[in-house]
Amino acid sequence: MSDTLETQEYSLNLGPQHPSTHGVYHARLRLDGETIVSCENVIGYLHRGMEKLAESRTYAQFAPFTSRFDYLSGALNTWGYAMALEKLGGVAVPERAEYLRVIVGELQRIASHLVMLASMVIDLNAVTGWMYAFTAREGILDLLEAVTGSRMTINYIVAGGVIEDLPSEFESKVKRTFEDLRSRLADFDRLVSGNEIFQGRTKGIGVIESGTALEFGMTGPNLRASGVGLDLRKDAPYSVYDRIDFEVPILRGGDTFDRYYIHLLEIHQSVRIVEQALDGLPSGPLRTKLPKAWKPAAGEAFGTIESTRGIQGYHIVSDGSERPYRMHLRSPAFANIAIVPEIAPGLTIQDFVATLASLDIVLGEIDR
Amino acid sequence: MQTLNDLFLIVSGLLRGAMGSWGFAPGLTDAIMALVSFVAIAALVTVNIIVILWVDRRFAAFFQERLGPNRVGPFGLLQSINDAVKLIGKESIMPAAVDKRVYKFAPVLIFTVTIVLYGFLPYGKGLAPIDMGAGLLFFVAVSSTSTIAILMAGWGSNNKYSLLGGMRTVAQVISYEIPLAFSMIGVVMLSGSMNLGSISAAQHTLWNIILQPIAFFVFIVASLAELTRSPFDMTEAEQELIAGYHTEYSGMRFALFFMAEYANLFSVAALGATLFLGGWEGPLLPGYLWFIGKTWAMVLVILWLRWSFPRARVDKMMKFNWKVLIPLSIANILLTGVGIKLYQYFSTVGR
Amino acid sequence: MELAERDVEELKNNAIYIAFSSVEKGLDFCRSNSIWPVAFGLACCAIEMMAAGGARYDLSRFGFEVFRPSPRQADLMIVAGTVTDKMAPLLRRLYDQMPEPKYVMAMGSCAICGGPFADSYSVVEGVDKIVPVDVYVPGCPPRPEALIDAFLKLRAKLRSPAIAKAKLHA
Amino acid sequence: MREGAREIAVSAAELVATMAALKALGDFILFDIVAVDRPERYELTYRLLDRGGEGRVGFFTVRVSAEKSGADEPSLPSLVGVWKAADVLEREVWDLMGIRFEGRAGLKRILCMDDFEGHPLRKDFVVRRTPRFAEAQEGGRP
Repeated sequence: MSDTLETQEYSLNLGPQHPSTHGVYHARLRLDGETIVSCENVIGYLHRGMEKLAESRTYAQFAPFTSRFDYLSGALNTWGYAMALEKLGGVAVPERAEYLRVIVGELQRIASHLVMLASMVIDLNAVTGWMYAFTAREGILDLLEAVTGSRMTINYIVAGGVIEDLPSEFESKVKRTFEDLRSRLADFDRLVSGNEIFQGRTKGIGVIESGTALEFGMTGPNLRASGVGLDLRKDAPYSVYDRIDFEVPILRGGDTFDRYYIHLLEIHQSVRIVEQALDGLPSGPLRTKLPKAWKPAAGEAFGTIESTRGIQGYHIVSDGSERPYRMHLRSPAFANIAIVPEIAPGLTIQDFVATLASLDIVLGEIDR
Repeated sequence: MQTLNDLFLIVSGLLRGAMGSWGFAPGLTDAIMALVSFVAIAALVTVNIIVILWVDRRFAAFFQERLGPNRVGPFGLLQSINDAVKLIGKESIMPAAVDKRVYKFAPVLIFTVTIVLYGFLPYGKGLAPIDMGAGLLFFVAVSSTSTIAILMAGWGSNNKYSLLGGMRTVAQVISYEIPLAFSMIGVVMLSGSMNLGSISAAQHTLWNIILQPIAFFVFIVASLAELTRSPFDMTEAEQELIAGYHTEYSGMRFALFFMAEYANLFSVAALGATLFLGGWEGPLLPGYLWFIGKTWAMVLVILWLRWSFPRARVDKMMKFNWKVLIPLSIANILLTGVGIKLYQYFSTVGR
Repeated sequence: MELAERDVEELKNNAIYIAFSSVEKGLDFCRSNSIWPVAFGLACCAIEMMAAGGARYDLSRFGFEVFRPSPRQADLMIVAGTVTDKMAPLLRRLYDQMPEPKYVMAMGSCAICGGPFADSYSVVEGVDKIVPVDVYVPGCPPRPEALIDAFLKLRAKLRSPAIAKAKLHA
Repeated sequence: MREGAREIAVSAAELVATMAALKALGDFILFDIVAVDRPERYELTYRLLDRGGEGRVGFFTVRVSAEKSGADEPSLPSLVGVWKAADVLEREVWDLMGIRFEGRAGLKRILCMDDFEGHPLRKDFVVRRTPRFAEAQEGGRP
């Protein structure tokens, strides 16, 4: 008889209905006490078959669907899809449209990161932090709504440009909102990041080494928190990002805290980008009009975008008709979630919840 | 003034006198008086829960730049009554695979413990329904039985989340009982009594919070853990364990757990007010008002902590208990002892 | 005519319930003011559901912000998002776990009829195929104001069951 | 970006060796696998993210075909031994396109239900709305 107590493992289904699975993620855990022995991802509870649906819609008809993939950053999704289409048909985008895309895209990134921060802290039961982040997000959503007409599932960026110009007095609105955002973020930072309990819950928990992250194909803030500076906006600039001065925050710890904190840093960079894009906004047309029944030549194109959760890729195969022959989304969250079974063993349920929150998954994008 | 102060005593004296004049046997009078105080306590508990629930929600809203419930009744005051009545009217599901007796008994037990605790509180001078010599000891002893109720609920529910919640409770509450009790010893040493009324009276000139700041800190932290309030609400950690030990409870049974949690909040705050803030001692106003006021101050502090902090980690929290709180509380006892001896020495020398 | 006779017969049989009808009315009033939803988000709409609980829209003004994580303690299931075939049995189980009286709100066009994904191979065309729905909230996703309005509609429905009946027989 | 071809086509037999050689170069991560159902064959595109070369990133494409051979499910060698990222990507391709990957464990459905019939992204898949769960309930609509 050893000197330790004899214990028995048991299994626990975390999700698909669970307050901290961010939708309908389901983890099948084997537990020894509260410590996870093994974990199995069960996904697909939100599998809507959108890749199949694309084959029965025209290119333009499918665009609104893309904003339902990663519903927290709808504008970025439609942007990625539009870039793939532009590559496919060789469509030029007016310069003003590129700037507007950057503005809307970065506002969307801020909104999405704020939801990440909110859900991160509420999974640690800091309800007040959640409220602060959501209130800050409302300001950004107001801006997005003023430009695009909708709060969440934004279909503003279309192949060839954007659909609307900025509303009047937009710049002053942005200025006010950003002032408010900065003070709220400072509040949030003071309330949460410096908190001893919060740091105790997150520092050194769920560490992902850069090698493991790359092995699993992780991208986005999660990868950058592990010390790999991979950001398409810098490394393969699209749109007008090469004309804008911003930094890509990189943290080295790879733990839950760094994955949380990098989102805060990125919000500040996005604010910088929007301000610069507004300053440098050229005049000109908004959109290269495409015909209603647009038929790109047969071939394929792969459009990538640095979305909120990593690099999204739209693989579109055309057979010369007005509907895509095959549409495939490379979803960053799908790769990010795959790492969970690798890092879960050894964590307790509490750590697991915090780690999962820091990975910032969106089931719409994972299950498609 | 004095009349106001002794209002309840006068009422009870009048009642007793009336019963005596009607020719009731002394035993019967005592029994009726016990019943009257029980009804008074039950009413107090109910009113308290309803008010605390409302305050909790409005207070949280205040922290979060919201309004909070304000539609039902004036300022939304009737909100919690509506909630309570609704919960009474809900179906009370008993899942098929539960351990029936344990499952049914747990909510009753936890609420009984809660009501009993209210009986020991010194609401004013001579206003303790159960005035016991070792009242403090008894209070601590009774309050720890609620652990058993929670474990029963967790075990009886036949649900893994509930069981985890129950297990966490046992580990957490029993460990934190030690610093909680130790933090009180300093107070007991100062006042030389375990009677809650005498402890209040002993703070006539100086509150214990000034003489015992360390003990007060330990008391607040340990009582948060005892109450399983945030940041130590591991037992019903919503984001981890759904609703912890009461995941499977619905309707009135759930309401009992829910109400017991808030009722305990008040009784522990009242204990803190008695031990460290001078209880019913205070100028001008009647004692019971001072008592209620101080208790509410403690309640608000506990709520404030809840809405500011994230939830702690189970293991760190246990480490904090064994490695920080318990040594700290023991050191406090030592310090208090040395302090008392020094005080006695110098006061005799001075004389 | 026949219907009325049957009604009278029914009333006679249920005299005991009639005696308690004013109690029931009071209960209905309390229920209508304290609708606790189960925290159950499926997709995009869940974010708007959260936003409705946030400070800007503040669902808590009406006392509806108590999102219970456990279905056993909830009154209302807000189906916020697309229900897939894989999720359907679980959704039904969740509904079965809720204690009576319970209500369902279909939030967003996906929950109402499958929305834009209605012709997919894996999407349930409306949650009303699985559980009975009390209030439909159209939108993709509905704005938080719409959700609050739906709550108020449900409140009105609970306060006067006549509304529910009128709709049913209309 | 680095010079040279950004795209190669290999046969199924060479796939693993090619990928292992690419991985050994150090800068490639497996980014995506796309399967396309062409009339005669399944065309798979393995997309690698190339982090090499002066902080610029690009994509490198490896194409491989799986022949349609009658009723049998087409199969390809698995890359799980090379990149762990291949695990979920291959499961997705199997689930939606029905291409079997040899030499790996746990090749099961990932997005569709476990008892789903057919592979939805194939061109011959007929979308039938069978409300599985709703019909199975007593009396259909509640």
